Amino acid sequence: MKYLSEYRNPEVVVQYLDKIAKIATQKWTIMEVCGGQTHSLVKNGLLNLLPENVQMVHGPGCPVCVTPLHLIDKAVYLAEEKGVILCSFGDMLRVPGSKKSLLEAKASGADVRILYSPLEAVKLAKENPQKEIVFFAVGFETTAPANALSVIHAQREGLKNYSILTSHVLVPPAIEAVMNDDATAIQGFLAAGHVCTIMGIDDYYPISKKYHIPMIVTGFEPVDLVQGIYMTIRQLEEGKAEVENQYGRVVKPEGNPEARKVIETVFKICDREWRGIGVIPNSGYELRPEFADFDANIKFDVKIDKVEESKECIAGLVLKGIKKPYECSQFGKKCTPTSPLGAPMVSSEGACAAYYHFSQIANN
Amino acid sequence: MKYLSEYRNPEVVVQYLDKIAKIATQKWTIMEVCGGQTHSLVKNGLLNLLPENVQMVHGPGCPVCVTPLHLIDKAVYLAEEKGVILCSFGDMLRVPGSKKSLLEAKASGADVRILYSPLEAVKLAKENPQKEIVFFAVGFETTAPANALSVIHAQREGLKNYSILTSHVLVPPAIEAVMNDDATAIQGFLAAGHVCTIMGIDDYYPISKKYHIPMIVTGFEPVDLVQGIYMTIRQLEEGKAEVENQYGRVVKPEGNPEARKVIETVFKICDREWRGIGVIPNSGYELRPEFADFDANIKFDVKIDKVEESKECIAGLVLKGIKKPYECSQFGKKCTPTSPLGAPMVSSEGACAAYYHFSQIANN
Amino acid sequence: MCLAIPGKIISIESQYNGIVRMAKVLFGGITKEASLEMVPKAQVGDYVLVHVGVAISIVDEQEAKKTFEYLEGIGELEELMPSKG
Amino acid sequence: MCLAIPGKIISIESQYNGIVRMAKVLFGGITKEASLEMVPKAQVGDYVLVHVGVAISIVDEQEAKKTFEYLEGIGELEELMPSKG
Amino acid sequence: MQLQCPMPKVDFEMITLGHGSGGLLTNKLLASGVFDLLKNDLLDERHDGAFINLQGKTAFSTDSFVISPIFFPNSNIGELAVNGTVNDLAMCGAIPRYLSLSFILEEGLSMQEFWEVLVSIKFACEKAGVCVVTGDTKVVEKGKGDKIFINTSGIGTVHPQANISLKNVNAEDSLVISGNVATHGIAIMSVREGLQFDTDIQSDTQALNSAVLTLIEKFGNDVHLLKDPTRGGVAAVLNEIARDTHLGIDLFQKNIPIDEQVEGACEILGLDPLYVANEGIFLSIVNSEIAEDYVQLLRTLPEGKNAQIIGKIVDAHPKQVILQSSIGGKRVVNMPVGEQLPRIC
Amino acid sequence: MQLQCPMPKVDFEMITLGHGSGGLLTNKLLASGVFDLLKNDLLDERHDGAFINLQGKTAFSTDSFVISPIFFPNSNIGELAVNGTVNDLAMCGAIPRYLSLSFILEEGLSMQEFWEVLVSIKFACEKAGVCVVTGDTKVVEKGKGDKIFINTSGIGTVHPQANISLKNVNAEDSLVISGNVATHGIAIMSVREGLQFDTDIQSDTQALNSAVLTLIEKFGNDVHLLKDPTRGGVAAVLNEIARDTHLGIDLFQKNIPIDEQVEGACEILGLDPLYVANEGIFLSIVNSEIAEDYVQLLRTLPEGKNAQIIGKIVDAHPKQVILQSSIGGKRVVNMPVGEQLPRIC
Ligand code: SF4
Ligand code: SF4
Ligand SMILES: [Mg+2]
Ligand SMILES: [Mg+2]
Ligand SMILES: [Mg+2]
Ligand SMILES: [Mg+2]
Ligand SMILES: [Mg+2]
Ligand SMILES: [Mg+2]
Ligand SMILES: [Mg+2]
Ligand SMILES: [Mg+2]
Ligand SMILES: [Mg+2]
Ligand SMILES: [Mg+2]
Repeated sequence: MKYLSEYRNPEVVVQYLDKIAKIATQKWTIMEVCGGQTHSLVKNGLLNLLPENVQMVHGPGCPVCVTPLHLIDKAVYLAEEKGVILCSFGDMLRVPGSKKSLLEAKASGADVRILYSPLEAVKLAKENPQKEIVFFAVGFETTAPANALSVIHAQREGLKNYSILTSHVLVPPAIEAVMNDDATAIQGFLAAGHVCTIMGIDDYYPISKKYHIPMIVTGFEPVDLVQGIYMTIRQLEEGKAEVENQYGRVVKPEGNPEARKVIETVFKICDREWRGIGVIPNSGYELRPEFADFDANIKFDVKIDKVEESKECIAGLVLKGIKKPYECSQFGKKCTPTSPLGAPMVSSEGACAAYYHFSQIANN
Repeated sequence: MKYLSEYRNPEVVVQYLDKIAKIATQKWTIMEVCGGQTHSLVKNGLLNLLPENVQMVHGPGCPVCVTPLHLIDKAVYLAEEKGVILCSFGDMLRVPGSKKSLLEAKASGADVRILYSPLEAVKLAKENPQKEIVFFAVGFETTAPANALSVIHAQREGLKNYSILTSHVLVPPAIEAVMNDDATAIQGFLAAGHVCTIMGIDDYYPISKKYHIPMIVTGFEPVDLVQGIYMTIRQLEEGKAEVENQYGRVVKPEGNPEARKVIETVFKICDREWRGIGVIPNSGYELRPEFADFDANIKFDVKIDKVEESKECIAGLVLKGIKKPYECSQFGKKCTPTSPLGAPMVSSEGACAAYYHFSQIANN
Repeated sequence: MCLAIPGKIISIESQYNGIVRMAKVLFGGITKEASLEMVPKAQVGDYVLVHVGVAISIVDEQEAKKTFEYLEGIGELEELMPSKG
Repeated sequence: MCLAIPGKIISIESQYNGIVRMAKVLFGGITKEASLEMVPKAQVGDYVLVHVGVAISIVDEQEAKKTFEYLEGIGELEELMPSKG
Repeated sequence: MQLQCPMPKVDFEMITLGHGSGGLLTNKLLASGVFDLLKNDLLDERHDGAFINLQGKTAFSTDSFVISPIFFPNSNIGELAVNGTVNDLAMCGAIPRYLSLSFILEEGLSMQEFWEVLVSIKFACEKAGVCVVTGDTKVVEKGKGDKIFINTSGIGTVHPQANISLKNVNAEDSLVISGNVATHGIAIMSVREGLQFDTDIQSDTQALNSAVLTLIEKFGNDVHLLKDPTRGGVAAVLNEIARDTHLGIDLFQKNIPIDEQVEGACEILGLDPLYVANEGIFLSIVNSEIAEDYVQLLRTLPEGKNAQIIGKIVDAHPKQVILQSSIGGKRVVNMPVGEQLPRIC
Repeated sequence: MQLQCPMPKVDFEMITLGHGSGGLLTNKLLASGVFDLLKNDLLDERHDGAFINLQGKTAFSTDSFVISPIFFPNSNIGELAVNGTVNDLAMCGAIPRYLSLSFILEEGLSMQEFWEVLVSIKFACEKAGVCVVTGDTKVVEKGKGDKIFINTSGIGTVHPQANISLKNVNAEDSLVISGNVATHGIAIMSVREGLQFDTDIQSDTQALNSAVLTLIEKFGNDVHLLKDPTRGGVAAVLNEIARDTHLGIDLFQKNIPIDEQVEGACEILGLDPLYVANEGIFLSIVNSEIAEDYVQLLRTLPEGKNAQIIGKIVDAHPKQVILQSSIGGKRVVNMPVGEQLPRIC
């Protein structure tokens, strides 16, 4: 497939790896922010190919993982309401709430559907006028335009039975949260290419400057990742702390203005709780009051109690890159993908699950 | 079982049969009005035990069989409405409408339930407030109190989601219709014991007198039937035409006043179409205007076209006792219980089905 | 039409704040609920005829015997009509 | 996060009375629908990056080559830094 | 008896789609005790099939079980599924040996219920002397199944003295029933939604192979045909026999054994017991000369206490089953049309 | 091919509960052509089981098929159900001979659809050289099933030269795949509600017994293990082998054959092809000395055109499957947890 296969070329990867090994003179710790990058690194076995002194740390870049417990409980509650069809992306279904996951709610009879796109939820609402369709709208900036568009489509269709339960999170505040922790060891960032496709790269200049840290907007294929890592280390070796764009074929410096306009029309910035991290100010989107009719939070006034996370779970530290998953006392013991204790074990994007699934090789 | 076993005593049956043989000096043609009696006659093989000169003719006494096509179509239509649960007695489900039976509607996804009692339909309405429960209330006078009670219970419970689709038919007008046909050969009647349990026997005196015909209110067990037949023939042999009550253990001359009160509260007499016979004046019940809220005909204003019955079907002649089922050109050919052409082939009570199921022995 | 079966009332309870009497009725070893609204005088121990969940008559024990008495009576009658049979 | 895949637009049609452009996008032999509302300039033949049914970017062919050009450039650079490796 | 096999600790209470995915959850479900419970030397070593050694004439039978509710008085779908195929093999004159066991579970099924079914399967297998040697588990979405469907297929060794075939049925043969009719069907109806009634009628499901073996060893090829009158009841099975042999069958109503409670239930629901399903009885068509001895021996066995000669095969009225009613009348017992539905009429 | 067997005229368009009642409707359904269609000397003479003659080592396997939708590109549940059990027997080194066939139909199923499935079963049986010898049909209420579920159980004669067992798997053995991965699973997803996409990916379901027979006749007991990587895909099967043999498996990503369209679908849905279900391919673990010849022969067969050596068995990393990625990295290929769900992340 064009624009995919070329970026998986083993020879190019090996050449970049060679260059990395040549220029990395000391131990460097780099965080890839995005779960998709984590996934690609482990799936392609790249972690084992990097020189030992280049340490990748998996960031909080999995929107499924950082969705707080009580929001999942709320989604489960709505799914179990008579007449409600609750829809979401496949990865959201397995995440356990405080009592059960959406998949378990479905097994007990709730009408839960996996959709490829929020636009299909709007179609579903049109086809089922006697049902309430709730789309559990999770995601980073990348997914926000699609979720926002679904609301605009529903409004245009005059649908009264469509609403979204938002759990939108924003990347730059999370990066700042990571850097603000004194324990952090992060020296460079691979910024999330698809987030920047929407938002552009302007947000990163002040961060890079404030923390004096290189930030490379990076793609997701092996070649992208090794180039991004090379560019980061090169900056580090040269003592630089700049924003660079490895992923220019997709990311324009200004991002995607149409997409941002749609986001701004529908959403406004709000404080947001991140599972395992806590509330980060101005780190999420919620629906604007003009779209209150499409806000499942308002439409269904459900009181769900906040619930405590497992005490043994060190997800916060893992998500900030302070600890590796295998440093958690429960990793692979009480906490496994079939019975996750914390969010990062749930989605295959989650740092703990990624390690569990792909990186056990480290144990051999 | 007390009050059943005694009336199945073979010795008593044989003694009555003996007496019948002794007193029947010529050919006598007697109609048992009630399908339940037909069923019992054939199930117990009584028809073969009667002397040849005693001919039993099966009357129109199967409410399922006489329910007109367009009412079944209406029940099917309602069953296929979203949010409607259509309930009825088991025997009603197999009767074909002009396109399909309720059983076929159920197979295509309609919510159709078999209930033992209309009172359970009221319970269902209480348990399913978001559904509309429609009870397809067929029956003769015997079933009218139960169907009426269901409406009273629903009203008492304040239920807004319960209604009945009535197809109630009355026996005396049907008997008159049979007798008014010039072709009739009927010389005596076994009147339906359970109808009289409710209505008493007063209705029969004028009919007996008008047509100078013996009418014996008869029960359903073999001993009841042979006694009833004996009593009829004895009257015939003696030239009498009186109303007698063979079934005194259950039928009081005045009937059941409480039951009649309930019927009168809820229903009023109306003209009614009988499948295979046509409209008989004053031969049915419909809900009184005070109970319009519980009348499915009013609640769901469905226009169903009247449909023609099969031209080849001589159900009308069979139901009036003018022809025997096997005299029909389609009996056992195009018309069988798995694909009935006319109503009397449908229910196992129906005269044609009764013959098909139990009396093929006559062919040997 | 109208399948109705005699069964024995084994217990009675009130529903709808005492307005409606419901009975448990025993049919040869199985019990089923039936409304007694149509038979206000029915008591535990009585046999009632039940049709689609509603008792429609109390079976009269005296009358029940008559079918058999009638048969016995026929004999005499026939002796009075020696011309037949 | 944010699985997004480049595919080629093979046809475009209008929906909602022309307000919304929907494309059929080809991904290595399979086609799926995607909204073009976020990429108003996208034309048939363009490669777009699609995420959950919405095209979020047109892939830039010139920029796409840079990753490989960059690699070629590194060599020269290293020659400028002989102290390393 | 369930008490002897407490449910193992598992970290799920409910079957979900994942348990049928072939992955970790499927393995967890099976490892949770299914394999232990049904353990035997031959049980599928998690390969695609089991290896067995067979010699000579073999019987092979299959049935899917879809009963609702899955738990009913005295038994459940698990025991039924084992006995059903064991009995079909027994009706072939075979000694049942190996079963396959295939589940279609509806997501949402409680692990507790599944476990109870499994334990019943274990005990039913032990009682009948058969082993489950290969199996399969699928999970379907909620609303696309009905808790549990089970298929069992079975293999048995035909007894050397057995010669069971429609071809052996002759006029004058006697028709023997091993016990009361309609018991199972009515037990199920007593707990079915909309019809419930109070009763202590219990399903009579049981393995019949041991009784059949005893009879065949004694009477050999004087046993002409064996049939368990399950779906469609005695009426359906006899009609099939009459149709396929081109012979007639006379049935004597007064000999047909039926429990009083079952009869009462049939009365109020308007059902004919000849059309109601059975699970724990079988019909034998035997040489009339040995019929009395056959019934005598059958009555000494726990499965045959109420055995009766209920009819005979005749040349008259070919393809028809005719019942002599208790009062001496006759009627044709037809093939049932479809499901028997409770009547009001 | 359906054209060769037009549907017989029946007086019902739709399956109803009565068709599963064991009565007239059941008989009508079966007489409508089911028996004719699947006719063979051994087919259940409407007795409770079939009589077959078997000698020696026998394989016995069962599977229930619950696929939705029942018709999918290039095939349907009927063909799948035959091929599935035929293949499981083939994976035992057996020559498949007899099948049982058991339906659970949902009321409302159109007779037309049922007929098409039956015709596919007929042709699949003919192609694979097996006979349906016994069967069963149940009908469940609308909403308690999903159109058609099929169970097939199968009996096969183990080839005298075959010696297929986990116990024969050794370090250094080669792992051979017979064709492209993930084809069937993606073909199904392309027509599944909520995910539909346009493609001409077709299910690769096919009977593998003829190819296996050719290989076993040539390579005998150098063929150590055979497995068809159905549910859970290649990943699940290899993990089971690693777990049960206590050996490790190395997989070479660059050798794993996959169709370009299938790969594209996996990309957009975020699925790993190693975890996607297959129906028409099999894995062989063979003596490494014959591995090249094995693949050469396999490639000459229609079922094996894309055959590849994709891995080897190793002593290192016992119980683990490790993939060497195309770019030279390594990762553990775990047992899948549950159903693979499309990802956005
Ligand atoms: S391994 Fe589990 S318990 Fe430990 S940090 Fe990760 S999610 Fe939390
Ligand atoms: S046999 Fe059929 S066609 Fe003839 S009168 Fe009876 S119902 Fe009508
Ligand atoms: Mg819901
Ligand atoms: Mg409905
Ligand atoms: Mg297999
Ligand atoms: Mg069978
Ligand atoms: Mg069976
Ligand atoms: Mg299997
Ligand atoms: Mg059987
Ligand atoms: Mg199998
Ligand atoms: Mg299989
Ligand atoms: Mg069967």
